Amino acid sequence: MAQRVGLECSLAVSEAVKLANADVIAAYPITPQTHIVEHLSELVASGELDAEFVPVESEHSAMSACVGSSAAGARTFTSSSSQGLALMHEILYIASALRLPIVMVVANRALSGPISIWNDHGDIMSERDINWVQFFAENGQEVLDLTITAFKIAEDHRVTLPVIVNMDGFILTHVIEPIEMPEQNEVDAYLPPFVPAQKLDPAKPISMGMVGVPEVYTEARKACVDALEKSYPFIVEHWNDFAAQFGRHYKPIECYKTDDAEALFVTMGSLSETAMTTVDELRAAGQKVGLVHIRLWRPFPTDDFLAAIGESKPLMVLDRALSPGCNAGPVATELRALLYAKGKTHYVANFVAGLGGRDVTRADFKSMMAKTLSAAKSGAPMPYEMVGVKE
Amino acid sequence: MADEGMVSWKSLALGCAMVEPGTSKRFNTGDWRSRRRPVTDREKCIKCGLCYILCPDMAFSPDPNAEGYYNWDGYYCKGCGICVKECPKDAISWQEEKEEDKYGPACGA
Amino acid sequence: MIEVRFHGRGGQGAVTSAELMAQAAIAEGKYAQAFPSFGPERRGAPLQAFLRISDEQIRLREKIYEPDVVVVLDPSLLATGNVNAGLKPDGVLVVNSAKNVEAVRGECQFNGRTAIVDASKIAEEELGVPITNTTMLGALLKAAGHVDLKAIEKPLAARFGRIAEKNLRALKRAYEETVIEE
Amino acid sequence: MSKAAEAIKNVEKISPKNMPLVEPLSRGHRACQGCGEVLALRQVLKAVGKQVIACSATGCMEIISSPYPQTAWEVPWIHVAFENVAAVASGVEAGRKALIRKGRIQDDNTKVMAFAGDGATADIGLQALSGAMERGHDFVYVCLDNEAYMNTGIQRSSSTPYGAMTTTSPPGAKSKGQSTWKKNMPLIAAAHGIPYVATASPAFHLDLMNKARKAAAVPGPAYLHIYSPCPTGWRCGPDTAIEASRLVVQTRVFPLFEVIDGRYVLTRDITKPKPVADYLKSQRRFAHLKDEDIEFIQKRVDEEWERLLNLVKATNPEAK
Repeated sequence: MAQRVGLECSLAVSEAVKLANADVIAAYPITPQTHIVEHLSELVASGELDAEFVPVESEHSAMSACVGSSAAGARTFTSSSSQGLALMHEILYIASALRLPIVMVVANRALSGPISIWNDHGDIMSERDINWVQFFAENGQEVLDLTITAFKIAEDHRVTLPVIVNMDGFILTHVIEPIEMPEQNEVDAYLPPFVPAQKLDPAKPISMGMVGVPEVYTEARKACVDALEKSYPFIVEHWNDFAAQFGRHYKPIECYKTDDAEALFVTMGSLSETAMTTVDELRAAGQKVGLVHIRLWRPFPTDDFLAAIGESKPLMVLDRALSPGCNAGPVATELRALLYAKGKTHYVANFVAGLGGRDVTRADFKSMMAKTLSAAKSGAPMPYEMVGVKE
Repeated sequence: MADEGMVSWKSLALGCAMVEPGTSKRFNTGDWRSRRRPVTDREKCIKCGLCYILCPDMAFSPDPNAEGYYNWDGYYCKGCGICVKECPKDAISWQEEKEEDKYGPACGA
Repeated sequence: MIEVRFHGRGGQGAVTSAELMAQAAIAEGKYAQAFPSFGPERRGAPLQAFLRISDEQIRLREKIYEPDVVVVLDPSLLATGNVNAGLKPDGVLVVNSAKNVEAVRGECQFNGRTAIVDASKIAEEELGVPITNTTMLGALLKAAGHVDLKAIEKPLAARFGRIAEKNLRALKRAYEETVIEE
Repeated sequence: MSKAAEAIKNVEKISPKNMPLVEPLSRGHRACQGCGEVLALRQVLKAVGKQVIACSATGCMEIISSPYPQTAWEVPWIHVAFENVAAVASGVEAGRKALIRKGRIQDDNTKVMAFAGDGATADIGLQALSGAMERGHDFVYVCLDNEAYMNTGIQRSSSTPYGAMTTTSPPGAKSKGQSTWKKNMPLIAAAHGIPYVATASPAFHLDLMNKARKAAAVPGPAYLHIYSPCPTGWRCGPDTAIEASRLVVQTRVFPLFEVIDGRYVLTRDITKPKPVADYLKSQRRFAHLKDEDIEFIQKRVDEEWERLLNLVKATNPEAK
């Protein structure tokens, strides 16, 4: 029987890695990811998790060691944040190009400068094109569950790609909340041992990471993006299987009270919860709004998103990162491009909020929605707005 | 665009790996050699094996028919001349070669 | 839903207080959230911790701006002037202080419901250290009554192991000795 | 006897009579004519054989051995990036260690090896190497030192010797070429307290191959620093690699030694050294140096040799 416990969400990640029986963890500490790796080293030290914990000297080496370990055929996990993720940047592309099913939890944090240890999505938005499968978790339960599914999806031979589970730094990592902890035998039934599609083995020598001469580089990239684009049905399949076994159903795009909604919030990550409460409060006040929240960021679930937003409703898209010099935040830019390509005419208002740990409250959501509705009414395009900037 | 040497993306191994070892053996580096080739005078050869162990291109290999001697392979020899220079008995010397018989015994294919 | 804000100094265990209470509530089948104020503070600096407890799922990821309860772990923080910021008029201020209610109210300009206990003295006597986090939980339980006193025992044992007994004794004594002024 | 010395004792020595015929690095690679680096790589691999997993840093040896679809590797091989080969190797080692312990793969005595140039070792990859050595992974790290960034076009590295001309240390009115002394990587490796460190040169191929075998036999990190002439980058004829790698030892510019569990051992004593000028004058990268510069370098070489002898004395107190 699954047990309901009060647990810090970071520790829930570590417990998920233990339940997944990972073989190697290579990690370097960085706020706000630290509790994840601290607890993992405790689990290894106590013998509860039989794994090699490689305390590398940098994040660059963390991802490099993960590449080596995964290529050797070991189930491999790491976790990072912000500057650490940026330091990994170079190797992130190589991990997916080599098709290594590494799982990483990113405790999302702002990028310097100025240096900020607090939450936003600037770190992960800089890693949008690394060809990894990417999820955004909204609470501790989800981060535990998605981490377990991440191994299954990554290691599925029809996918064979690395996976990132994003969780908001501090807002999730340092929060204690109720979490259903699955039993080991339940997870074992869901997640079989890792069988690598290929590995470094003297009995069958292969060469990995060859020089991509101009005659092959384009084809190599094509094969890699194709794998990501085609991973969608398998992600859904594994999430459905998870639901069948554990009773918690995750979908690439989630809807909250959208059916009769006249305008929609679009969010990603833990603020989706605040947005839900905001929807409830606005509805109680007579305003029919709804929420579409994005759980699967890569590959982007275009059809699910289009189905979720319906026809012509104004969208209030929340970005938690800047795309300087562009006319919108990264999520809004992408959604606008998608809508244009599909001939849709939804009004898209874009707000950049919650940078570097700035709290985003229900009051903020309400104000953003009010601005969206009035701008949509006028029909005039609205430049993106940085919420709460002190003039 | 010419598509010589190109393969379909669908036929690439996972992660663009090369699952067959040592495929470079098919690659002809003999045509890097210009005008001349090293030739061993087996009368002078003392079977020390330096030509074998000091060749960066593995162009020398043990002669299966004459123990202690080494065969030269024009398919790989790039013509650096280390063997000529390092042979302690000056048993290896340069010999002019024509384009048509450049590759010698092509045992690499 | 009840929202609690803890004020303490780095090292005094305000975060632990919030965590233990959340765990107790969760163990009772309730929903709860405990989180620190995510600052760069180090030992000694004033800091806050937050706690939400509810019978329904909590879907909020914002700080607590209008708490129902404020818990002050260190009497010297009263004078900083912001411990009762946003505290609901019908809320309760739970204070570690050796002073009487008039003196406490005078220090922080709050005239609502006030619960006072000399937690420093209890902690010193029961634990041998002036760390008031578990002691103040006794006062909080008495003042707010949102979680059963028994529910705190298990999380306390899990956190403190051998010294859980002593902490529970301090907590229970604070529960008894807390004086509530309406 | 120390652990490393114990492990080394049982190594089967290579002599001209039992030269291994195995070629884990295949023919048909694309190294320059007369490349001393690929020769050093070949000799190392011949010595350790095929029970290895090889990891390469970006650089000449990686480029020339793996242009798709031609791999020169007969053993499992991985290349990831420039600065991280030691980290990649430590991951491979940790992964296999976990899998062996959990009974998922057999312990087949596979040695994990990392290969990198001097730039990837002494400059951009030094941190990753230091980390991997400090953590004590069971692997052999081989630095193939051709004394500059040859792959990108002969730019100076911290391993470029004083006075050498490179494309980023050109001699001129205000420059003598490289203005700093060569970074002493073997001593940096030894300072980590790892069980085995050695220097080698392909002109002394038996010494090199036996050191490679010892490095592979030692449990824990082993570091091999191999002098690897680059005739192209050093502006020399394609047949000069062996001559250079002999002279560099005979002039005491590149001493051959081992550090076994902290004990320094001179593996080739040079009692009658040739003048450093003989070495410098054989390479056009030093052609601009004047007599006084050569004298300056000679003095430094003498001092470094003394320092090494002192290290040998200091770490072998029982010897006379």
